[in-house]
Parts: sequence; C-alpha cells; structure tokens
Amino acid sequence: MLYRETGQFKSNYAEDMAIFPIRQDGIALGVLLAVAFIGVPLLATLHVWPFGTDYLLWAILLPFLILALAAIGTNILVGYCGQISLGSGAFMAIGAYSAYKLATGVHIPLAWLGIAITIPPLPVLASILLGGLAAAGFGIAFGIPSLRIKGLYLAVATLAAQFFFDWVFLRVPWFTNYAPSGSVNAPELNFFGVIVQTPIQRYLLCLTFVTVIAIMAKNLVRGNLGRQWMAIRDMDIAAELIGIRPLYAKLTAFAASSFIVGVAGALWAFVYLGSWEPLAFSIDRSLDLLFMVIIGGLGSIMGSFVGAAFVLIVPVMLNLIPAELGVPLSTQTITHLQFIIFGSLICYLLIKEPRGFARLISIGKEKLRLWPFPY
Amino acid sequence: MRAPDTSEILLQVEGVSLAFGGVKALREVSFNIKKGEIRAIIGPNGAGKTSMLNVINGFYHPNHGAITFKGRTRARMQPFEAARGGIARTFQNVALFKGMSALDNIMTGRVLKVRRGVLWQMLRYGPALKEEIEHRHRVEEIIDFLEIEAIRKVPVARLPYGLQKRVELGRALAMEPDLLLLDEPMAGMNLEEKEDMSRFIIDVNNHYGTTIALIEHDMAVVMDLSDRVAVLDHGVKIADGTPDEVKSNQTVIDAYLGVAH
Amino acid sequence: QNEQFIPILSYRTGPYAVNGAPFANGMADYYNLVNERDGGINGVKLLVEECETAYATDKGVECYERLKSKGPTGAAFFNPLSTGITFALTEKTAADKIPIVTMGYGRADSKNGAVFPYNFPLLGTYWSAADIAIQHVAKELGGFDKLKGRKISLLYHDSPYGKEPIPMLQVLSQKYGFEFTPIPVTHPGVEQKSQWLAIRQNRPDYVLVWGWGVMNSTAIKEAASVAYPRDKMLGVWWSGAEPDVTPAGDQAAGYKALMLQHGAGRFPVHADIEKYVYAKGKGLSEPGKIGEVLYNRGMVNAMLGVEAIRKAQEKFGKKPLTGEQIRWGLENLILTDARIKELGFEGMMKPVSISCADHEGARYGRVQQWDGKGWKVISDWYTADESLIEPLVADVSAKYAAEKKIKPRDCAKET
Amino acid sequence: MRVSTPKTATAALILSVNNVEVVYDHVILVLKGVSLDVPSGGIVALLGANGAGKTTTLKAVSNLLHAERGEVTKGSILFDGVEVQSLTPNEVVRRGCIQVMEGRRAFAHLTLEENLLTGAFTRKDGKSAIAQDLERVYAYFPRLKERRASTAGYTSGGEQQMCVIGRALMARPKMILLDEPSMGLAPQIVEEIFEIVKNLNAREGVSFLLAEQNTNMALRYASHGFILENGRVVMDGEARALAANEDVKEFYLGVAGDKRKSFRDVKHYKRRKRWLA
Amino acid sequence: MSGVLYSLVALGFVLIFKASGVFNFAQGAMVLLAGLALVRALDLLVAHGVPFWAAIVLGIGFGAAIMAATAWLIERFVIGPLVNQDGLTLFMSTIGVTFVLEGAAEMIFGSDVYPLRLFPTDAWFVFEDLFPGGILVNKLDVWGALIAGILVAGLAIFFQRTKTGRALRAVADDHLAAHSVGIPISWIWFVVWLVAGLVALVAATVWGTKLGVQFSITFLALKALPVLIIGGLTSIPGAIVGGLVVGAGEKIAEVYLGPSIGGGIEYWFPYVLALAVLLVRPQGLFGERIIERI
Ligand SMILES: Nc1ncnc2c1ncn2[C@@H]1O[C@H](COP(=O)(O)OP(=O)(O)OP(=O)(O)O)[C@@H](O)[C@H]1O
Ligand SMILES: Nc1ncnc2c1ncn2[C@@H]1O[C@H](COP(=O)(O)OP(=O)(O)OP(=O)(O)O)[C@@H](O)[C@H]1O
Ligand SMILES: [Mg+2]
Ligand SMILES: [Mg+2]
Repeated sequence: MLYRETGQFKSNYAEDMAIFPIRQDGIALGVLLAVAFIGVPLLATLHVWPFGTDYLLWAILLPFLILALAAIGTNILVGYCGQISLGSGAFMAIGAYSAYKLATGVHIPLAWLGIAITIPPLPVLASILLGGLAAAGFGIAFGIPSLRIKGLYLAVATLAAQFFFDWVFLRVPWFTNYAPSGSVNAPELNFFGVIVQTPIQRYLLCLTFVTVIAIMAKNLVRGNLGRQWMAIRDMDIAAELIGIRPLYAKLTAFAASSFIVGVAGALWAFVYLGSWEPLAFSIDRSLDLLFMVIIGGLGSIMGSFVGAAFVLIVPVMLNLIPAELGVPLSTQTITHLQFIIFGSLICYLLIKEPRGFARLISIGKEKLRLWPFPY
Repeated sequence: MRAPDTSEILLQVEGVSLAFGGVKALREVSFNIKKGEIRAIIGPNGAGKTSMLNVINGFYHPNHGAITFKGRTRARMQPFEAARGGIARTFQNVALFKGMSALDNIMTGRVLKVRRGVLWQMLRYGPALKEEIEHRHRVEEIIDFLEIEAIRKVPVARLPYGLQKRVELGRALAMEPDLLLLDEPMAGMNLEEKEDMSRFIIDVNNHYGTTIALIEHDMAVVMDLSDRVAVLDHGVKIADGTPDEVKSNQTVIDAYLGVAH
Repeated sequence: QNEQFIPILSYRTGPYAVNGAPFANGMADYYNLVNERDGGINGVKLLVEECETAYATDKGVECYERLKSKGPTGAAFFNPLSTGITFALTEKTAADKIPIVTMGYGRADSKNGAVFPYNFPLLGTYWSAADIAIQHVAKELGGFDKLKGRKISLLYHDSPYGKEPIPMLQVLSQKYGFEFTPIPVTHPGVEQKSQWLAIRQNRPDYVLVWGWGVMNSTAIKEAASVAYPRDKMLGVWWSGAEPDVTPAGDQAAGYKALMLQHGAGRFPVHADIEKYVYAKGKGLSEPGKIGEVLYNRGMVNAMLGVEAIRKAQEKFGKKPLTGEQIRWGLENLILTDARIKELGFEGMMKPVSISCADHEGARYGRVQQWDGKGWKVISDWYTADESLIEPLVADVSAKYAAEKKIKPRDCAKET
Repeated sequence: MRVSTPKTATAALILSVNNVEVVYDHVILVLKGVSLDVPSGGIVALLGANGAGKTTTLKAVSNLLHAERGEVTKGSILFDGVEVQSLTPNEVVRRGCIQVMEGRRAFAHLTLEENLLTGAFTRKDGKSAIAQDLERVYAYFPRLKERRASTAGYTSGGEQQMCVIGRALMARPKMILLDEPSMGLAPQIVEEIFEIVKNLNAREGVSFLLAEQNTNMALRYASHGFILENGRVVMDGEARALAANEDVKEFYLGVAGDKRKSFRDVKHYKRRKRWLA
Repeated sequence: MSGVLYSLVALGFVLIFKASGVFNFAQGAMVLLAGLALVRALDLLVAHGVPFWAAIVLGIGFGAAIMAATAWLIERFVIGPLVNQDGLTLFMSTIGVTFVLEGAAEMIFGSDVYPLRLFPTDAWFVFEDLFPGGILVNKLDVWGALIAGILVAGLAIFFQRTKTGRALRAVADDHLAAHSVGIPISWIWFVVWLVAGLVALVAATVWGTKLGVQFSITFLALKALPVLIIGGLTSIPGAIVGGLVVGAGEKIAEVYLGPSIGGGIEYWFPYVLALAVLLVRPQGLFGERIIERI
C-alpha cells in the first residue's frame, strides 16, 4: 500500500519528466540527501555509533563518494554512450596531476622561443575544475579513435591511454615537480578561506561535488544529448541515419565522462589520498570502475552509486568478517578465500541480473507496485 | 482530396550503380519522386530495394550516378547530412534503440530540432526546460496519432515486433521530414494492423504533405496506397508507372508477382 | 583490557606476496612469542591483527583507517612495508599521533625526527644503503679513487621505493667521479629485456639492483641471458632474500646483496620461537622457512617495536599505551650489545640508539653473496657516511617542512 | 469461444501445450494459460495480433526462453511425449523439433552455405545425405544458390529469411515451428514456402506449428488454427471453420461481406473487436 | 621474437572469443593455474623418486585434468548461465573468474615462486657485426615460436574445416540462434575452454621456464592484449603475426625512440601500435570484418 502511484496524476509534461515521477521516490531521495548532508556530519561530530571513530567517514564514505563520482563519469561513456573504456584510471590520473600542477604553479620554459609560460598557483577549487577540463581535453583526443574502432577492440585500444599516462606520470618528472621519489603531496585544501582538513569537512566537500555533478549528469542524460548518446550506444548506424553526428555524440560523451572522472581523480588525490603516486590510478582502478558501472547498472546514475558501494564495501566486509568471527584460518587462506568469494559474488550477480542493481531495483519497484499480486 | 503536385520533383536518382565486390546491387537506376506523392519500390528479394534507400540517404555511396534532392545534386553525402536535409526513414530489420523506452526513441527523432546548448541542458531550467516540454508535446501528438500511448514508457526491446515498427515510424515522423523512406513497414503485421498502418501513411501524406517512398511486398497495400510504382529486379529498373500499369506489365509478372493479382 | 594493539599491514597476495608473506610471518611469530613466552610485555598482552594491502596504496590507507583506533589505546605503530603506503600515511600518522616504523625502507629524509616526529626509518634508509653499496664497490675495486671514470648503473623498481636512492647516488657520483645511470623497470618487473640489452651495450662495471618481488629474480635471469656477470650485481637489502634468487636457479650463483645488518640463519631467538610458538601449532610460516632472510627481518622489526613499547612503559606505566607514548619509547630506544644478546638476537644486529635528531638509529651494513645454495657473508661491517647523507637529509626535509608548514622541533631541547 | 468440434482426441499428438504461463523478467506475465495441440502430421496455425504471445509460445516449446530471461511458471509442454522443460534446447532439436526464429537470425559472419550447413549439426546420417539436402534447399530457393558464398550479414532481408528457413529444413526435423516465415519475402516466394510446407507435410509427414500474420495464407494451408489474444487462446478450431467465421473474416482476412476492401478506404478510428476486454 | 611468447597466451583468448564471443580476461589466471598445477605435481613426484621424464608426463596429465575441471566449472556455473548476454557482461564475468582462479590456485598450490625448467633458456647473439648489440635470440623464444606455430596450424584447420569449427563460429555470432538449430552450446563451450586451458598449460610450460611459476604470470593477460588486437580477435594465425609485430615493434621503438624520451616505452608502445593498426583496420590485421548493414 505504501508504494502506489494511484492518485498521483500528472497534469503536465514537466511533472511527468521529473527525475522521479512517482512521489514516494522523490521523498526517499529527499530523506537520503538530508541524512547525507545533515545527519551524517551531526552524528560524526557527536561521535555517535557508527561514527565512533573516523573509520566509516575516512575509509568508507569518502572513497565511496569519490569513486561513485568516477563511476558516474565512466557510466556516461560506457553505460550511456556504449564506448567501453578501460582507461578511466588514466583520466583520473590526468585530473589529479593537472590539478596538482595548477595548484602548485605551472612553469613551462619554451627555450627555443625564448619565452616561458608561467601560471601562478591557482586556488584549489579552480585547479580541481580545470583538472577535470584537462582530462576532458585528453578524453576527446583519445575518443577520436572511437569513430572507427568499436566494442571490445575499442576497450583494448583505450588501454593505450591507460598505459601511456601511467608511464608519463611515472617518467616525466615535470608532473611531480621533480619530487625525487615520484610521490607528490596535495596542496592545502583552501576553499575560499576555509581550510578543509577534518574528515567531516572532507566528506562534506566531496558530497557537494558529487551531488551537484550527479544532478547535472542526470539532466544531461535525460536530455537531448543523453538521448543522442544512448542512440549511438544502441545502434550507431541507425542513429547516424536519423541525423545524429557520431563525431559530436561520441566526443561529447568522452568529454563529459572524462571531465567527471578527472574531477573525481583530483578529489581522490587531494582529498582522500593526500599523497600519491601513479600506481593509485593503475589499470586496476579502471577495472574497478568498470565493475562498479556494470554491477550497478549500465546507463543508470543511481546504479553508479550502488555499484561503487558494492565494489568498495564488499571486499572490506569480507576482510572484516573473519576477524570479527575469529575464524581460525591463516591470514593467507583468508585472503585467498576473499578473492574467491568476491569473484564468485561478481559472477553470481552478473548471472542473476546482467543489467545490474539498477535493474534489480526497478524490478523490485514493479513488484512492489503490483503487490500483493505476483504479476 | 489529394492531388499530388506533379510539377515539382523532390528527388531525382540519375544512373545510380552500386556494387559490392562482384555483386551488382544496382545498375544504372534512374527514377524520381515527386513532391507529395506516395512512391512504391517493389521487386523480388535481393533486387536492390533496400540498397536504393541506403543510397538515397547516404549510407551507401554509389559507384556511379548522382542524386538530386530539393534541387541540390550530390554524389556522396553523409547520412546525418541527409537527415538534416529532411530525409527520414524506417528500416527493414527494425533499428530501434533497444535500451530506451518508446517515448525516448521517438524523442531522438527531435534531435535535430533542439536549439538549446549543452550547458542549458545540463541545468534543465527555464528556457531549456520549456524547449524540452515543447518537444515532448510534439512527440505526444505523434504517440496519440499512432495510438501507442499505453507503451510510452516501455523499453522497446520488450515490445512485440509490430509495435516496434510503429515506434520506428513514430521516430521518423518526429523528424518532420520532407521525404519519408519506409522499408517494409508492414512486414509481420496482420491485416488489422496493416490497415492501421496504411491509415497512418495516408494521414501523414495528407496532413503533413510528407512525400513517401515505400518498399513493401504486400501487393494489395502497394497497389492501394501508391501513386506510382518502380520495379527493380537484379538491380535493374524493369518497370515504372502507375499501379495499374505495373500490375499488368508482363516483365513484372514474370520477375516478381508470379500470378497476376 | 590489558592489551596493546599492534596492526600488521601485510601482503600475502599479488605479485609481491612471495616477499610479503615471510616478512609478515616473522613479525607475527615474534609477537606471538612475546605473548606465549613472556605473557606479553610486562603483563600487557599483544593483540595483533593483520590487514591485507596487496602492496596497494589505497588498500593500505583503508587498512590504516580501520586499525588505527582498535584496541584499548589504538594502534601502537604501523609497519606498512611499502614505501608508497609510507608516503601516503606520513601526514595522517603525524595528525593521529601514531608512529610509523619503516625499518630499512620508507622516505630517507624522514630520519630527521625534528620534521618527521612520527616516522622511524630504523636501521638504515636508502641513502645509507646507497652509500654502503658504493663503499663496497670501491672496496672491491681497490679504493675510492678507483671509482673515477667507472660506470655504475642502478636498475630500479619504478616507484617511490626504487627512486629513493637516486639523489644520494647522484651525490656520490659527483663526489667520486663515477658515471651513474639509472635504469627504471616498470612494476611488477617481469619485463626487463630492453633494460638488459642496454646494460649489455653500456657494459657498466657494476649494476645496483633496487628491485622487489619478481623483479629481482627476473633481473638475475636476464643478466644471465646477456651474460652479464652475476658477481657484478649488488642488490639492496630488499633484493637479497631467498625468493629473489631461487627462481633463477644456478644462474643466481655469484649474485651479491646488501644485508640490513642481519642475514639468514638461526639464532637463539629462533629456538624460542620453535619452542613457544611452533610447538603449540601457532606458527604461521612453513617450518623450513624459519630463519630465511625476510623472516628474520620481520622478527627484528617486531622486536624493535616490542622494545620500544617496553621503553615507553618505563616512563608511562605498565599498561596499554597510546601511539604518542610509544613514539617516545621509540625515540629513546637504546639497545646495547648486551640487551641484544639477552633477546637472543646476538649475531643478527649491532647496537641501536635512536634519538630525536636521528630516527634511523644505526646505519650498518654488510654484503652477502649467493653461492647457489645459500647466502654467505662476504664483507665486514660498513657504516654509512654521515657527512654525505646529513646535508641531503637536512635539505630535503627542510623543503618538506616548508611545503607542509611544519615547524621543526628543536631536538636540542628534547630529553 | 469454439467454432467447431474440439480437435479429435484420437489422433496422436506430437505436441501438446497445456495451460502454459510464461513470465519475463520475473514480473511480466505474457502467456496466461495457453493450451494447444498439434496432431502428428498436422499443420497448425497460430494467429493473433502483435504482442499476443505467438513468438513466446513458440520459444516456450523450443525451450529458448531461458536465454531471454523468461520462464515457464505453470503448465507443461509435451513434445513427442517428453516434457520439454526437462530438456536442453539442443536436445529438443535432436528429438526433431526445430524452430525458425522471427527476425532473420542468420549467423552474420558465416556464408549462406555455412549457415545452411549448421542446420545439419544434429544429423548423424553422413555427408552425402547432407549434401543432398543442401541441393534440395537450393532447389527451393535458387536465390540462395546464387549468393551461396556471400557473408550472410550482408545479404538482403529476404535472402536472410530464406536462409533461416532453409537452415531449419537442413535438420530434417519431425516438426518445424515457423515464426512469421513469410515476413519480408516476395509474394511468389511466400507461395513457394507454403508449398514447401504442404509438400513436406504430405510427403514426409513433418508437422508444423505456424505463427503467421498472413492469416489468409495460413488458414489456407493449415488444418487447425488457434487465435491468441493477450496471452490467451480465444478461439480455435478447424482452419476452414475459422476462415468462415464472420469475425475472423472481418478482422483477420479483411473481407467484409465478400469483397476485399481497399487499404485506402479503411476508416480512421476503426472499431476494434476484442474477444477479451 | 619474444613477442611470439605472448602469442601463446593470445591464442587462448582467440579460441574462446571465436567460439563464444567471450573476451576471456581470465586467460592469464588460467596460465597461472595450469603452471602451478604442473610444477607442484612435478615437484611432488620428483621428491618421491619418480624419474624426471615420467614426472613430466604425469605432471602434464595432472595439469590437463585440472584445466578440464576448470573448464567444466566455468561453463557450468558462469558462462553457461550467461548465454545470450552481451559481450561486456561476459567480459566482466571473466574478470570475476580471474579472481576466483587466482585465489583458488594460490590457496591450493601455494603462492611462492616455483622454478620450472623444461626448455633451454640460454641465448645467443646474431648479426653482432651488422649493428651494435646484434639481435638477442633466446633458445626459449625459438621453442616458444615452434610450439605456437604447431598449435596455430592445428587449430586453424580445426576451425575452418570441421563441422564443429563451423558450429563454434555460429555460436559466437548468435547464441540464441545457435540454440535454435540444436548446437549444444554447453558442450561446445566446455570443449573450447578445455582447449584454451590446454593452450594455457603449454603457455605455462614456456613462461614458467622463463619467469618461474608465480603470481606475476597473470600479468601476461595484459601483455597479450595488444598482440591479440593487432592480429584480430577472431584470427588464430593473427595471434602469431600480432606477436611478431609487437615483438619487433617494441624493440625497434625502444632502440630508436627510447633513449630520447626516457625509456620504458615498451610498456605502452604495443598498445599505441595496436591503436594505430586498428585505425587502419578496425578488426585487426586478420580479424573478421565487422558487419555494418541496415
Ligand atoms: N524479452 C522480453 N522481456 C519482456 N517482455 C517481453 C519479452 N519478449 C516479449 N515480451 C512481451 O511479451 C508479449 C508477447 O510478445 P511476443 O513476441 O510473443 O508476441 P507476438 O505475438 O509474437 O507478436 P508479433 O506478431 O509482433 O511478433 C509482448 O507484449 C511483449 O512486450
Ligand atoms: N553491404 C553489402 N555488402 C555486400 N552485398 C550487399 C551489401 N548490401 C547489399 N548487398 C547485396 O545486394 C543485393 C541487394 O540487396 P538489398 O538489400 O538492396 O535487397 P532488397 O531488394 O532490399 O531485398 P529484400 O526484399 O530481400 O529486402 C543483395 O543481393 C545483397 O546481398
Ligand atoms: Mg530489403
Ligand atoms: Mg512474434
């Protein structure tokens, strides 16, 4: 009885086009946002369970938010535009390192021209956003081959970006400001005078980024551009025949996706890690993001969140459980078991619902609407 | 009621040839489509009908020959340019966007009409929202017209074949084209549905003045609906004329119809 | 509860598991020994928990967050066994006031306790290692003057770990006039063909190997295939354990490596471990691997931690202590030869003396050589040259302090 | 509504579908208890509007629903006396029941000839017998022979359709489930196909279950017909009786009274007859 | 030349892709599993005094049995239930399989480095007078090339000439339609995964000799991808040609470009090469054309 749309009439298209046409969904989202923006910080400040320690905030919520953001970006490209990319990690890296360079000041001596380009250190917010833009630029460049290369071939081709940028940030000392170890430190997180330092501040910062970008992404994907992406994804030839320019659609998808992924990369580096090396953005990260998107549901913003939560939290849980239960197994065995269980879980989920949690949720809702009748 | 404007030629196909390796799909085919008419193209399987449509909207580039559309002659163009010029089409093997709802599929037909830029779309506020609603309005009209209100929000992959064809027509209509190319729009439909579809085609033609090129194997439909019929066989045009002329043409009967209808 | 919580960040999976597992075993077994034999430290039991990092920085950070406030007083200290994780944690540990012990690795400049109050690169940094390595090369050649004009290459794991020694080696090459070429190897290091072709063309007099995990054995194999003499290869102490040479079989014979003081072998403390831990079935290692290089290193590492806690208890009482208190213990830890003997580590290490200004505590090293079956110590003790390292440490750590707006402590005022 | 006497219970049934219910995706109920029988050696037509559930019924019979996330939740399907649900799809084919799927699903990267040969996959009667059948299919569809070496993905819609029908014939089945065989084929080929159906049925005793929109044709060649609407059988009976039924005549055959009406003259908002509300 | 060793891994990918449209990321893990099974059985047998040659035969037999079991399990529990899903889902499921295989292999057989010595590994140099350094030829590479050549010839004939080969290609095109004509997909997939498993076993003997059998072998999967893509996902001979192109390409790049831009190019160069090849031929050098028709 709780979940019924009966009695909710839509008198105009605007209402029908709302993010959640069914009122209960909208209310649920409102509650969620309130909890996220007010409840969590409040509990954390008061150190109320489960926020007794920083662990939940630092090690779960913070990475969850940032990776969810990256997953949204990946989802735009893979889920909405159908261009499989194994290079998201590289674009996170581009976002992170560009933001780092911009925040610490850029100096490019062009000796042969006798001049030098010098940009003074920019504010952190500007650096992060510009980092995203830089990622978008490279995203476009690496998106160009997608006009010819399709499907899994494209996936492997995007690995070129992944490995190339891994190498660049490892071997070109300019990007790390000649840090001898190749590991760089994030600048001070100064947002208009507020210095973000405590876990709660970091959390709120990321939450704001995520909320704003998620809403904009949602608007994009349900608007004209989003429809073009999906058309290209579902059948590129037909899309072209109804007047969609593949060049435009694919490159905008690459740009939007890389921008979001790049911003996520900058946040990951600045806000979460604080100090990082290229390995933080390796191929494993790309694969993780792809997992999040697929398990969450291709072509679903909501799904990106669920997917990120799953991929991030399940291994942690698997890690915690034996310790809590006091299972008398060697650490080695436990770790291997975790691998096995996590792998099996992924396979199980894919079999159970190849279209991910988003689909499970929508089936659930449909059932709920029909309840108590099975069909 | 309807009097096709015989004077104005909308599309002229001139000596088009198309070959794939050894296969000659089209050989020196010439014909024209006049503004406002319903033009049928028929012929046996593999005659080159679909290829002809593909040439017209730029998916295939002819080896020889030229296409003149609205007075502009082109040897090759890109499909999206054709779409911009006002050519819309449906496909023989339904080519809907499988992951989207019927409504969204039809909305994609409006892609070329959207004026607000990406930033506006991202905000989805004010003018952007207003524009989106306008398009939605147009699309709802088409949905009404095609009587598919009930399946608006259903992902098209779930729809039965016949309804998919209807959605596809809706998508083409949403483009408000000057020339509508229909590739076997009635395959896989039963009589009642064919009647409906005929009704839609005639209405589109009457109300919006859309010119229609139609490929169909159901002779009854072709004969009833079309103003002129071109017949292809093995890539060659073997006849061209009014339905009655074609129907009684012996070459056509031998090559295609089998028994006189 | 009367328990002191000690986390172990280990990696028993992934490409570096081969090296990570024996190290973690050594640590865990020693803690266990302290519990089983002594009933803890002055009655305070050690509560140990492992967390798998797979040598990945972000996992390491997650483990850190998870474990840092466990137990009645929070984590005693962290041993990340990864230079990358060390970099990522340096700032956090300082904020959380938990020491980070990086024995024989970590950032070399963090020996400066004035700027890095919570970092303890015990027993030797990579700069010490680089200096000792060059001392040994010079000795083999017949004196420092013979270094002039020689070619020395550094084959390194392309990560913060492998890059650390480069600045020091550059200083040394300036000073002694040898030609220094760094050659990076990409993680995980199974691909070294072109590096060795380059070495073959360049014919350096010595190749220093700064590898980890599979990279080491691959280096030896590739050296064999381009016929580069194995006895001209000198690995750092992380490139000188059994898993680094055994996969290369006979080809490894002649290969040399630095020792972080200790080598392989069994000492009195091992007998205790067998008696108190393995006899009760609580040991983690395969019995045959007790006494291997990395196992021993894990033990030494654990021992230093235990002794630091003991030291801190002297000041703060025989109860579970906080990280901040244990930091004091570390900073004032002094192990004499007598104490080392008492602990059963005699022959494994030299005395240690840690202070505010010197978080390294000792910088001795020896060289061992693999004869095809086992490691043989082939050199005397070397001591790293303070006069070269100190300026570099001061310079780099001052930069860090400036960047992070840290006001260095005045060590003269610390007691 | 039954138009004529129920099917003769005496004739051996090759296929019997009993009260089958099919659900897609766990929530979409498509077949709501469909029952139909095909007598051994019979030709049965399955009629109905778009979305009535014809394709679903056929897929249930050949056990292909699993792959589309559908499942039979109720009822049973017996082919040749064996419960189909307990078989794998390839066992169903091995037992002699093959389906021609809707939508021209030729193997795109194989040539037309290779496509036809895959149809003979389950056969064990030797190369020459297969070669013979290949010739027979080529005789039915000369166009296929002409284009035998072309990659199926590039052939025209009609060519693909002939190819999949030919492919099924290559299996020498006891029963063929034909889903919209006439779709996209030129009129004389359609005639040809129904002649083939008739011939195989008469000469080799192959049974057919035919989902077809071309009601006219279907009822002309079938012995029985079932009309599906909305996942339920709403009418069945002998083909001739069905063809004579006034409702069927109007809505499926397009003959009002005695004369076919022109497509131009259909009324806009036509009254629709539904047997079920 | 050394690129050919990657071909051995790439071959496993091609087999499975060609027969089921599954892009099998787990190939590297399968090499690890096969290698561990082999080397551990070998060690055990030798330790029990079985003569070396007999131990090898038995060890390979044991490895093959393990691969057969793996193939069966994968078909039964992962790929089989995923019939008719799109390529991406299948691809991701094989990454799940990778986790399981890695965990299981190390749990059962241990996670140390196990030396394996089945082929000679010494090298000789040719053309040294032609240019500095000459060309390094490792005997192992020669063996690898030989084995790869034999495998390729055999498998190519199997796919093009036999009824089963044809059925395999049909399955890759359209799972559902293959079902409908009675191709027993489960059985076919089992066979293919088994063959891929055996190819992995062969790759493991060569790579195990080169690196020792150990976890890092799983990274081979990533190195084999460009080889695979250059040759074409569906072409068996392509795997060899891809290997040669990558092998030659990365060395030339390292020699001519490396010094000027800082070395380590071979890490990404094969991918850039693959990208370049794909831009000219989107289906790789020998892959089947990607059909675009409307
Ligand atoms: N995979 C699927 N998932 C969900 N619903 C489906 C699926 N396939 C079919 N349906 C639904 O099942 C119903 C019956 O479809 P079916 O394809 O059996 O109809 P049909 O009678 O063959 O129609 P047509 O004549 O158009 O082919 C339709 O309403 C359709 O929406
Ligand atoms: N891209 C292509 N590559 C190779 N051959 C092609 C291609 N496109 C079409 N053909 C061939 O050209 C011929 C004409 O095909 P087309 O699709 O135009 O036929 P059609 O008249 O539409 O037939 P149908 O009524 O069966 O749809 C066919 O024999 C087909 O195999
Ligand atoms: Mg056609
Ligand atoms: Mg159907």
